Amino acid sequence: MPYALCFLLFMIGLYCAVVKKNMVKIVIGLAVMEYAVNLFLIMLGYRTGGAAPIIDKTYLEPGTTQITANFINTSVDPLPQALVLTAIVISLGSLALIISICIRIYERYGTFDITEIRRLRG
Amino acid sequence: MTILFFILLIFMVIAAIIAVETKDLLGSVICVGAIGAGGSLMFLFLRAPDIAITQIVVEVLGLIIMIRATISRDLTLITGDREFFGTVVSVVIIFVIFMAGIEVFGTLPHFGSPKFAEVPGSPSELYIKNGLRETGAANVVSSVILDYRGYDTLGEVTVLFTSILGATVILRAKSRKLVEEPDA
Amino acid sequence: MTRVLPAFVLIPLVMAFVLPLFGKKGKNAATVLANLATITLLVLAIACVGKKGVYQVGNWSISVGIILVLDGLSSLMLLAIGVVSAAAMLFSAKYMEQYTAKSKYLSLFMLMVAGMNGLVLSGDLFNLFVFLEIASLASYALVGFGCEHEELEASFKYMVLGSVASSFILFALALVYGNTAYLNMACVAKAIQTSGLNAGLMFALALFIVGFGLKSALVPFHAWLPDAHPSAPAPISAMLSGIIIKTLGVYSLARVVFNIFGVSVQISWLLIALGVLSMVVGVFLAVGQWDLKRLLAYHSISQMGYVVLGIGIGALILAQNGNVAWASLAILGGLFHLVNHAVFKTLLFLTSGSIEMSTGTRQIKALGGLVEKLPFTRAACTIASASIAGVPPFNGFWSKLILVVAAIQAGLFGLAAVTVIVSLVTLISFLKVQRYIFLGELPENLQGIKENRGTMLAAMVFLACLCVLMGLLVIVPSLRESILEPAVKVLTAGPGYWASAGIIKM
Amino acid sequence: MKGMTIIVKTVSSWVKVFIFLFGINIVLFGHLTPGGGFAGGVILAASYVLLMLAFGRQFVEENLPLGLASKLDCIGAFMFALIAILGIVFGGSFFLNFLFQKYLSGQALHLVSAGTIPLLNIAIGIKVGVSLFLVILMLSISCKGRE
Repeated sequence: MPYALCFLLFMIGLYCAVVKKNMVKIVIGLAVMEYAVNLFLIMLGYRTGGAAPIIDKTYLEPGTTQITANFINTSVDPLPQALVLTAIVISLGSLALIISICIRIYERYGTFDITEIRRLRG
Repeated sequence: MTILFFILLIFMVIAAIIAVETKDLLGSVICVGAIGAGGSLMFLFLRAPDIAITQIVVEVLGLIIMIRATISRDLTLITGDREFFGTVVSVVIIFVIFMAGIEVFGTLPHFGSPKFAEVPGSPSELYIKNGLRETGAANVVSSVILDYRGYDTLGEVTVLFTSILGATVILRAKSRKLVEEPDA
Repeated sequence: MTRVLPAFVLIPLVMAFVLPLFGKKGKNAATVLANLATITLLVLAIACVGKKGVYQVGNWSISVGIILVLDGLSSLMLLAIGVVSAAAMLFSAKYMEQYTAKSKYLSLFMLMVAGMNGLVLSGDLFNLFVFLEIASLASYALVGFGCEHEELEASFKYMVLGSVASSFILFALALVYGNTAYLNMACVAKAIQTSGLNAGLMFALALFIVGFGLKSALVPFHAWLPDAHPSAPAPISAMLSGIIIKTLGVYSLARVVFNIFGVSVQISWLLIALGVLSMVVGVFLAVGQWDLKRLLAYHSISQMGYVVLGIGIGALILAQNGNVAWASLAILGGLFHLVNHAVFKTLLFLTSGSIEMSTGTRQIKALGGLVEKLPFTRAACTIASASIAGVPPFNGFWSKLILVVAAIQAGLFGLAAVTVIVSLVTLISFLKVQRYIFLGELPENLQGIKENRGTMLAAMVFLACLCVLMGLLVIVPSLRESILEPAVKVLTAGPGYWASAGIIKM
Repeated sequence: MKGMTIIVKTVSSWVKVFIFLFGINIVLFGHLTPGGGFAGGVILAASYVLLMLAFGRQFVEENLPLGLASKLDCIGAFMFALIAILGIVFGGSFFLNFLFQKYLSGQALHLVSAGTIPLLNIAIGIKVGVSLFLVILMLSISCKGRE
């Protein structure tokens, strides 16, 4: 069920990107889609009552660098977290690029309305 | 705990709906900030503190970037959708995808019991077991992004580099040389 | 040989990081360096032909770390990327003098090459996504490089659809991870083979097909291509049409469908339907165009249809457990057409750039009689047009012939007929181009134009020679066995490929 | 853009030091505690963005000129790639954590541990900080500079 809510968020983003005609709204839609995907990935790795995948002294056998079984059995999945870290930075990069394109289009056309920006016909 | 996730998720969905449907562009951008903040809290409760920190700081900078785009512009209210027929078709398609997607989540393991725990020898399990011994980093996420999967991170640095270079190129003042002009 | 694999990514990446430091003064040095880099990559790609290997990044074992895989298919793609990028870079040395910020252009170009090389070598799903994003972001920025109205608009449209596609791919990837707990392609394929396809994985496959379909502009998803490709500077149009849509779209699609999920009858018919739709719609939209680059862009859609059709027919035969030799023939046709299209479409876009630079326009009706003024461009354009229309003995003829034969062998006579008809319409469309641009009367305002010689011409001659000679790739058995057949074998091996290549144990 | 009132300027000139130090802390301890190069880099960028909002664009450009910033951007990315390449030179494999495997194995939970990971974190911190600062500067130039 939490997955479904996450998917709903994804679909709201898709709806916004496909249907709206204000360019900033389209960008917002894309951003919402990316949030949803990131959240979904992290949720896939969650363990009920789990621990963050960061080792501190309490998770080490005393005096050694051996990890306790407790940590191995409760830690949440670190791999999706690494992926999401990458995905967040990628989405920030594409946000910067698309916003600069928007600003430039605004400079040229004086509007954010994509139905008025129509020199090209697909 | 689960009830907290539901509250946060519903908060995010409501913020998303407001962000999509509100007429005020600045308000809409601020609602995106609300989604991001909700997401960050969610990451924190999902035991991903690295992501929570990154998400909140990236959110702040992303908001500054987006507000830069909208503020001091002539905020004529551009509301409404594209032509009616296209809207209806897209809504129907999105609804169909949504209904198909809902069915799909039954195949995933239940929320709170990740798949990697069921698969013996899965990479995540090995990261947790051997991360400290093989890389020396106490933060397992750090050892994954910078050692086991460092190549991905090289790609990620490159993505950021590409987008910044792209933004510089797009925002440059003059794009074509005039014929007479000497090398500028 | 596997030791050089990181060089395919590192050379362009390091170049990309270093080139912006040259700035305005060192522009010429930067151009020379960039050309050297692309030529080095081409040489490396030629050296890698017929080799196989796995490179474990950081010496981590296969499922834990990331692996780079060199096999027949990726070495074929590396070769195509090498040829197209070397030619386009040579061409841009002169052509890009019209624009400012050349060193940044070179850097973005190298990033695009790095993204594509990394993508074809990657043996890990998430890594594939990261490199796909590098190549996509670089191409979004390059489409808008001119910063004029149309260019920015096309760039915006391209970027929105591209970002939606990327989100789809990432979501599909998350579903795959959630169902298998692996990201490595080999391990995912193994996990799927043991557990079978469930509804979640089918949905992920559908999302992958939509995502990669958007990236490769197959027909229901083609809206961005006719805007984006003509708006870019000519060498970038050549890169986009020549290789980007193939690497980001068709290569990834084939890799995911064949080697990870395995083919099924429904998926094969879906691929065939996408291919036929693209072929027919693309070519009929192209016939009515009077803007040269737009016409070429629509033909790209149509020709990509051929590639997907070939792969789809192969998948159908494989899924029905038919004769593997026939399936191989169909896939061979598709892949061979992919390489051919990379060469002749690059050449066509470069000639269009040459015409535009000489005359200042790309409207077909405003041109005419250029045969005396631009003799070499005309010759190159004629060769490329003959290739794309499937006139023997140029390369396009051979791949289309193989596709028709494969369709007939599979019993799909209707498809064979459609292939031939689309090819005829393509011929008509390019006869129009020849007639209006090079024959007829020279307009008054174009009396004083000159042809651009030098590096631009060298790039065109190089590609024109390839167009003539590439038929040898299927005719000479030793060349066929070393270049095309290993690539076909990778796809026909299906999800069991990873085990048969010794990458993982079953 | 001349900047804001004296109150904002005074407060932000104090606060920026703490934000900057916090960013450095996050970068350096990325391999032990939550955080790392990305989060820390973004915080470093945020301290400069705060200065830019409070004092105006010219002030920031005097401290960190645009040309230098774009060079640092390239250098940060290049450093990251270089550390990866050093893995080939010293250990024979791309992205090998050669420092850890040769010199530092057995160290755990110390600042100097984990081999190349802290170095990579620093490289990413520089790269991310500078490039995000750069993009906001570029956007504000294009917003304000051409009116």
